[in-house]
Amino acid sequence: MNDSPKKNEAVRRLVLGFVACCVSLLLLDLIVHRHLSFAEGLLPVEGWFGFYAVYGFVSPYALIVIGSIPLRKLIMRSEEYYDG
Amino acid sequence: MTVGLFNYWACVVLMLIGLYTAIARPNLIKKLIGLGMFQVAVFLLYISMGKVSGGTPPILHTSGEAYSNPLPHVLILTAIVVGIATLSLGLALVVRIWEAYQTLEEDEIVERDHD
Amino acid sequence: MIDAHLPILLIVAPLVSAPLCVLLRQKTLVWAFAFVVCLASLGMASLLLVRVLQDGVISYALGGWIAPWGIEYRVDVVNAFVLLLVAIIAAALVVFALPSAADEIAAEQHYLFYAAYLLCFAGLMGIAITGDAFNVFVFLEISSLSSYALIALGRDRRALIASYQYLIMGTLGATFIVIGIGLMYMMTGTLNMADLSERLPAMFETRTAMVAFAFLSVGLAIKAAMFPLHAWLPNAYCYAPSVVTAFLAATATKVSIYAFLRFTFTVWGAEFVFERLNFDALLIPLSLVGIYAASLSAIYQTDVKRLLAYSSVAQIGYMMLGIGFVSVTGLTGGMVHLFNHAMMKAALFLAVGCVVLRVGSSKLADWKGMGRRMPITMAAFVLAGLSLIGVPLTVGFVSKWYLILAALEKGWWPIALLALLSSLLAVVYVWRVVEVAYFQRMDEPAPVKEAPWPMQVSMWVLTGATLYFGLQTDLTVRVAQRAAMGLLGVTP
Amino acid sequence: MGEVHPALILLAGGLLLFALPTGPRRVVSVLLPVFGFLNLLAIPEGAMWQITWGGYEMVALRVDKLSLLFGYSFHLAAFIGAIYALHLKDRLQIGTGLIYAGSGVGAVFAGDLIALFVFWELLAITSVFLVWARGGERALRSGMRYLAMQIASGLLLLIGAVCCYLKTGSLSFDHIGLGATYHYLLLFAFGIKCAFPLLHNWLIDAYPESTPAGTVFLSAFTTKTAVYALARGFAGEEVLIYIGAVMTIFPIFYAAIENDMRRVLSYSMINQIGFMTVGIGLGGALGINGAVSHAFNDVIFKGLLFMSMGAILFRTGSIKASELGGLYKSMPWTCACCIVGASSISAIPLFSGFISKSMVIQGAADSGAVVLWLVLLFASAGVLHHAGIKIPFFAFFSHDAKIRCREAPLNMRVAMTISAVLCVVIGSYPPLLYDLLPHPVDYVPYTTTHVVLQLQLVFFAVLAFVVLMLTGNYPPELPCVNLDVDWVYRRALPAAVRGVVRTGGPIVDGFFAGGKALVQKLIAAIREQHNTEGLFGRAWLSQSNVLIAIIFLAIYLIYFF
Repeated sequence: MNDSPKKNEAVRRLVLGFVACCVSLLLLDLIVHRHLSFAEGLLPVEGWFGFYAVYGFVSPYALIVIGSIPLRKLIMRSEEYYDG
Repeated sequence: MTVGLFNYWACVVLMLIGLYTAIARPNLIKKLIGLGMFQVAVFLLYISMGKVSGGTPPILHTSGEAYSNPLPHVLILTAIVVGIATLSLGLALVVRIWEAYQTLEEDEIVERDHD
Repeated sequence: MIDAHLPILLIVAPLVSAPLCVLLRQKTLVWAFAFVVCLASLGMASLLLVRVLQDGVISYALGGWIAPWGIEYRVDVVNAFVLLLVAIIAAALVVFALPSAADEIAAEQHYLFYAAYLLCFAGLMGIAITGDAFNVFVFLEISSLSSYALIALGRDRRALIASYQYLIMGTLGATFIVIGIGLMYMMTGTLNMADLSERLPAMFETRTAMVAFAFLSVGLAIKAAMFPLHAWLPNAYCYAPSVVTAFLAATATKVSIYAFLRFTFTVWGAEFVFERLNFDALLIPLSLVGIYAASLSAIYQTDVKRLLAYSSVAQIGYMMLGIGFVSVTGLTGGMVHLFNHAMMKAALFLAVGCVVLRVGSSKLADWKGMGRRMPITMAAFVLAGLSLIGVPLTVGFVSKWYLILAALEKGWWPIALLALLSSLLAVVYVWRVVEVAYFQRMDEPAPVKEAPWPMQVSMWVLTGATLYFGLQTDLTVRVAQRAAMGLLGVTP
Repeated sequence: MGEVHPALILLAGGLLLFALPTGPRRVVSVLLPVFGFLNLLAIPEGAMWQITWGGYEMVALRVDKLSLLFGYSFHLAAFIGAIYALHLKDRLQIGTGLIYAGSGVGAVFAGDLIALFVFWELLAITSVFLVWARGGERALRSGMRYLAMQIASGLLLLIGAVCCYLKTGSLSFDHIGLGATYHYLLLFAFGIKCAFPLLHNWLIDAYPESTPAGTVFLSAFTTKTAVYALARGFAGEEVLIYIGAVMTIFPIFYAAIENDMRRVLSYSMINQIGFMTVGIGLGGALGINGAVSHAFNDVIFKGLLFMSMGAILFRTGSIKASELGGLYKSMPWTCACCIVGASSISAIPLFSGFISKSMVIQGAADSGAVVLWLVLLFASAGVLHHAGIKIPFFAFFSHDAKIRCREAPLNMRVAMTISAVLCVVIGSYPPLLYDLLPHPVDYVPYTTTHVVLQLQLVFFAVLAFVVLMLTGNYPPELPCVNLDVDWVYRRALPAAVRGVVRTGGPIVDGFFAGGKALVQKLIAAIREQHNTEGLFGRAWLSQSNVLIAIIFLAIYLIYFF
């Protein structure tokens, strides 16, 4: 991502704007009255502040870091693997 | 017992001779002759089954004697006609085969077409 | 009035027309005449089937002599079905013959070809319609003799020797049948089938009955080209003119199987043949061996006609298998396959005929690029080939379905599995032709040129029938089922 | 109209296309799905088209809300696909494409197992041509593997049907459930087409090998037909929940590291089908509604994504993430449509995925399955990662691969636009789809809570992606092949056989060599005996014929005696 300084600047602003959106969404949690998906008591965690945000962030992060990257070591082959 | 069935035994022997000829001789005409013998043996089988011992020919006359069964004889008349047709068709084919191959031995003919 | 004489008219019309053809001599005139006769026969045969379905069995006393003294023509669902089949094929093929025979048969022999064709047709119809055992032999010989002549009309000199070999085997088979019939007459004193079936049970214990049935069944097996008595068939089919091949493949063996059914079930009765003689224990392994051996042979053939001929032997195995099950479902499968196979094999041989007309050869090596050169013909070939394999939506699937159902009904799943697996062999031999026709380039490109329209029409009528009867199985399966019930004596 | 079997128009019309010259063919190919659709509208519910098939009545047509929904969906997909393929001169693709669509329609309206089987096999046979249409050895082989699996599925279905008939005397295709052995046969048959885990590889293998237009057709029909069959036959079977949960999870690991963009989409397809399978397994009004509505939406948005990737392949000749990037300048329209599709599959509010996927997830919550719910939420965030971000990002943005090409052809843009509009319209106005569902819907997707929480989930998942990218932890796009189940039959089995032969000691070695030699001998013997020179293949002399006849007679006589 080092095409040009101008572009880098644009990317930086874009990311900042996006992070701002994320934070404001998180803050909405304080205002909105939550209806739980589960019948009461089954999964109280669901009602905690920022549960969806954290889950949404952690799961793909974990997916990549502890899932796909090790998996890749295991199963990646050259493109001609089956042709040989 | 054996003597009583003599006519049938004769048919069987004739049949076997005919079949043996058809199998053992590669010559196309001899095969047809063998086949003809085989057929004739069957005709004899039919005719002899229609014979009633002591019976007269099945011609209408006054005395009420036993007479031979005419039906098998009539049937064999048809069969003989069919046999003649078969034989003549077979011989006609043999003539054409001779024209085409200049030989009548079946193994040689097959050999000539083999390429 | 004329209605009452339908059964005899059906036989007499082609029989009398044959010598008339010889008298007419002029090529187009003879063809038109033969065409009209075949169409009329087709009309009569369909009328007969309708009548039989409505009113039940029709009995016709020849010359007014009441059975069992006179000869009786007896039409029930079974033979009305076969009669219609033969008539359909004959009518469709006579259209095909106009350009095809003109190409493959010397001009001065044309009228003789049509005469022999009609004679053969009359003979086959006769076998199917008659209710008299000896009459079967007579008509069998009429059809056989004319088919020897038809085969010998082929251009290749090998046609002559093929015809000769068929003559030897055919005559042997016919004579075996005469011996069988003679022994039956000896025991009972009658030749009428209905009468025979009443009197034979008293003789079941005798050795003569057994011998008579052995002769009969071997004789008919030769005529039906049942493995291993099939050896006359590949060469005869291969070197005969295309239209003759199609006609014989679709009708002659089928009618022989009909005769086999008639003698086994109506005259002798399933109880004698299958319970006393245990014939099924012989028939089923033989048909399975036949299916595999002939299919394997088909795979290695280098001539498309021969390939299809071996496939015919294999298909006859399926019909015999259906008979061997001795159940309504099995017989239905056998009968339906009899009808269906006639349709598809005729369509396949007609497609071959179209190619032969344009290319002059049925050698597989000459079929390269045929998919581009004759796309319409090859499309028909592929469709009929799919039917041969038994792909759903085609008739082949319908018959296989019933055969496998019959096997499972008895709990003989290994046989069902074997029958299913054998379809794979069909895939292989059909694929061999398709591969050459579509995936191999021809040595020098030739322009697209299809066969003349009469050939196309009759080819597509039959190909269409394989698809139509695959979807609309009402007519074929229902009739076959009734026929099967009739043969087994089960009341619906 | 209304009297014609709905599949017939597409089937017969598809055949007709082969005969038409290019101009009329294009017109007819687009009109056919329209006519089919109008015909479908006129068909009364519950109508039966019975064909007497031998002794028994075959129900070729059974219309209810479930089959109608799929019928609409398939016609829509055929219409969009036909427009997408308009530029083609190749009659094979559009012809088989529409016949393939017709087979799908036939299958979802089939009233009994035999009719289903017929269309089931037809689906297999027609679709393989779409793979082969790409040309080349690779496509041919991949198509063969694909066909083998599909035919296997059909055979299982047939055997299951026969067993069903023998057991129950009926072939009607209604709820089957699990109990007898043949039920499992049927489940397996459906499962192969539905890409159940370990049976899924044909999809990953073949779909990316097809032509641009071919993949669009392929993505719509085969798997959705299987989903329909499951919904009809196995609704509420618990085992489907587990199978579906696995299906939602494992493909996302693969998708993240896959280089071929259309293969990424194929993995995401399995993931989406997983959601449907879970819905079917949950059963009940909400589960079934969720499953089939998600199937309906998936046909549109997955088609849209495949179309945009196809357009890239068509214009640039490559579909590998490692070779693409920065295409938004050249193909802005395609890029916009792709983003709409990606938003839909990510279930962003106002896009179609949102209103259907959430039904399944809510269904899981209603049944009290906590772990399942967490798994689905995890998969939901994961799918966003590969299909929602990876696809548009690496194709259109990322580092500029300096490829400059023209925008996609007009017809492709039109097709993509239609799909994109549908995604937004259905997503914004759910009753449009909800009214068509088999069960009455009392589920309300647009509540404040739901929208906010879903947005949180989505945004933070994207944030995770951003963080991974900025820290350089995201797996780089590398040209590669990733092993999957197909490795077992493409590599492991052959290698195992070789390995055993090589190292297994003299006995095993001898055994295998002997076995191999035996098989070779057998084949040689068969060839020798059956070719034109062999015993069975050559013409016999008449003397041997006669001899055989007599021997045969003797055998008969001895046997009867």
